[in-house]
Amino acid sequence: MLDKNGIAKRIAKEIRNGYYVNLGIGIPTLVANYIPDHIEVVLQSENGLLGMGPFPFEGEEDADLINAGKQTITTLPGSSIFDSAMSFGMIRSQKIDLTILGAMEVSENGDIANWKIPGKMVKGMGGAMDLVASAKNIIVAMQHVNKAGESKLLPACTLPLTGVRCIKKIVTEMAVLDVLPEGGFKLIERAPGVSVELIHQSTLGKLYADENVPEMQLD
Amino acid sequence: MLDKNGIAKRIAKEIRNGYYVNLGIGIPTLVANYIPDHIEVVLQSENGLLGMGPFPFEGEEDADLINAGKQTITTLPGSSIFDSAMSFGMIRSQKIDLTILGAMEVSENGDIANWKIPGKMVKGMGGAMDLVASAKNIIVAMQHVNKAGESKLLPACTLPLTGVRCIKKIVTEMAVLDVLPEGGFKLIERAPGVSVELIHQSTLGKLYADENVPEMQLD
Amino acid sequence: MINKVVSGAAEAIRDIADGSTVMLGGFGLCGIPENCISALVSKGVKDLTCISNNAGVDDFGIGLMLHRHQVKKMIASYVGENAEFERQLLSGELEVELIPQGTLATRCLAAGYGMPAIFTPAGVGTEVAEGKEVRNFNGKDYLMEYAFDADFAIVKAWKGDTAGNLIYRSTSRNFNPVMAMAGRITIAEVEELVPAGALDPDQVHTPGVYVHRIFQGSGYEKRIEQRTVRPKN
Amino acid sequence: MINKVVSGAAEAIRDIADGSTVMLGGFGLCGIPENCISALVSKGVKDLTCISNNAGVDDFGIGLMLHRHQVKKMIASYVGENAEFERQLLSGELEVELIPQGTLATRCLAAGYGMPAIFTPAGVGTEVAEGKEVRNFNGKDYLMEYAFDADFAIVKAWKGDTAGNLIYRSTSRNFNPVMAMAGRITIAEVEELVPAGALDPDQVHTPGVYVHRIFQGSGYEKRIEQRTVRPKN
Repeated sequence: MLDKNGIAKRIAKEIRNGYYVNLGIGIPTLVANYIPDHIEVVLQSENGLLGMGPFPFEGEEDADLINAGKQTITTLPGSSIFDSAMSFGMIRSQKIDLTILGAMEVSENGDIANWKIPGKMVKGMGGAMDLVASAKNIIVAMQHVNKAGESKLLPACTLPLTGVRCIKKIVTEMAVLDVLPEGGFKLIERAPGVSVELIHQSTLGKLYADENVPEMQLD
Repeated sequence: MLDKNGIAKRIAKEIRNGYYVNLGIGIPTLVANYIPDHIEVVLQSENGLLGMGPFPFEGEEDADLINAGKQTITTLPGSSIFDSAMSFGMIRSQKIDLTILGAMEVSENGDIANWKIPGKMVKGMGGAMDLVASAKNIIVAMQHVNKAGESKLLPACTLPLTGVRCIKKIVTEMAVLDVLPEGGFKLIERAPGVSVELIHQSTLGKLYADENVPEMQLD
Repeated sequence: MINKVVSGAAEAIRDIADGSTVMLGGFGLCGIPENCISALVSKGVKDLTCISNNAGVDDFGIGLMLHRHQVKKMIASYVGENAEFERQLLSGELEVELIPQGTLATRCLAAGYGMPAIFTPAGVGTEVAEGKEVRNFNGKDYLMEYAFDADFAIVKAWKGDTAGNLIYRSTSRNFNPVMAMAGRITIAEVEELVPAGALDPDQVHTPGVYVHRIFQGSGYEKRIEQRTVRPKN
Repeated sequence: MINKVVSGAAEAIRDIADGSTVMLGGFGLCGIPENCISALVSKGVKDLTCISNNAGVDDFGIGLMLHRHQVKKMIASYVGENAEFERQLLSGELEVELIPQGTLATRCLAAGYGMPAIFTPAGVGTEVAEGKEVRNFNGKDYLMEYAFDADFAIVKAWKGDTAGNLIYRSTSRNFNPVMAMAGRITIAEVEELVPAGALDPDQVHTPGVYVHRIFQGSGYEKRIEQRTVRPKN
């Protein structure tokens, strides 16, 4: 079973040299820590920055330089700044190669719910609806089951949707899964020590698994 | 009867303090020479400049700094440069207070034709269609009659249209005219020495004139 | 060049009346028009419809106006950091319309660029699409979203000149340039007001034609919402 | 930062093939990609559809490509200054689509911003409107115009860095930024190529994400079409 850093580590392996990547809040943010040095990527922050650098050194925080999570950050050589219209313009025109974000539920046809729980205070979708509707390549980082052990990979989402038929790859504490174009989750890799049986039990949506499902290689 | 400079001089009197103005090629360009010093205006050039200044001094031409007529120009303190999308964005959103352009024909319902003569080489509409379709306030600078003495203020345009129902004011060598909302030309002023009768004869579209039509004051 | 300078925030917002629709630039607390917000609080204007990406925090930004019950409706993409906001929302005192962040930005752009509506895939198949026209282009569905129509836009820039030209600094740019283009009346507060001619025309982010009033603000707090740092070695 | 540098114009245009659709930045002869045009002439690629505001003059700019009969179709707003162009047009060798300048710019913007179509009032009631959808918003008619889909965009900037970030100089900016956003492959030639980090992120006009290949051009003629001056007093 992976912890959050393990999920981030596994997702980092999906990142190819030369990618422009948008990282959501939470586990996706951790992915940046595991991108190998020889892989050149540019991180986009949808509040208007390409080339997001690490957190500033203590005392060097700049209130005018934050990421979409409102954290103080830095730029890198070659960074550029732009307004919110251009930022979502480049998202919509698919100039961003990969979007990584969290989810509360994903359905077997690729629908995602991650912004609203009825009865609870709704904070808003921020840029998530734009990102999932536009990105050519989305990886969802999420927990396979909730605290009660119930599957979050479902035949259909029960929560209000963020986007429809947009998710193609999911990484959880148990597995890497593809969402098949014709519907259904395809088990690609198991987390170290996690059995296919457990993944079957933890997946309420249709799950397809080959006879031999390899274990993730995390290094 | 006014010459080109006279038409430009009369149009200049329509310009109010604080106006942003787009001047077309030809007579409209001359208007800039007659704006009084106490009137502060900003000239827009639709290739991407607000605050167009005079021609450069000899030897100081800059190939990167031209107006929409491809003439070398200068900037002024407070100028700004932008791309063509923003330039026409501000035109469409009516941030430009006044557009002055030439015409081959104007109809009594405010249609304008100024870009194409069938059978002759068509050079293109440039920005004229955008300007006439968007501007809240357009003044047309044109000849009242062609070389054969035929009216260019018509019941309906005979040439391919540049825009429909968009012209509200016309200044010719003979007169200042408004286009009435319900259709028809309303004679506002006569050029010095030009009779209402001559204007009537020179106007094929419906012309309304009060009993006493004042002469233009050009100074 | 036309002079857009006013004496300060109070004069700049003088005609913002009860019931006005007001856009406010900024992302989180970054790049928000602090001086004008203070002036709106002092003026006590009520029943505002505010269009802004966020709603501030309890004691800063638009939160200050919420605290005084000056906001009737909030149009935003994310309103998370504000307990008073939550209370007013749950009690029904405050109306909230949540829209995708890119849709928010592009509806501003549409207003500034004279485009009555735009198409975006954001929200297709979700509750955001309810009542909206869906249109398919090249096999993909898009929602038609309308340009905003705001009485006022209030933006914050780093530098501005007397002609209204604006330059933003770093990610405090965010929504400010698109909102500056979108207001019927646009008010800009700047950290440094310079004479026309002091800014390089090539570096101007918002041309002065979009700005109706400008003043040099003072006392900027520029509060940081999430102070994240790394140790110095 | 991702390195976008190629050796020169020949490498930059290596895969522009017969029949490609190519956008070229510039207004008149101002801000045109001189080096890439020369390389396209040398390469002899044919049957191009060119999208550019103008078509150059007889012996410069796109005129050079027209002279070699490399252009099958020209999409432009104004093509006035070119006798060979006129000859080819009248003889039927060249297809021409004239569209309003603002529509041209905004169809580029639409491509760069992922908007499949936009609405503009330009051309309503004229022959430009023929076959197009007319839609009324708030009492005013607009045409629906589609985003361009160009295989390549070739732009000229003043400075660029190895990450593809571009800064334009004065009115040579014109169509370059919107076309840079609109190509499937965008090629930028710059007068000065600098290392990533040498440009101020706040002053970048075109972020590098839009640029796929960049090189430092040479021998810029920057011809002036209408040399207008005033005497030095």
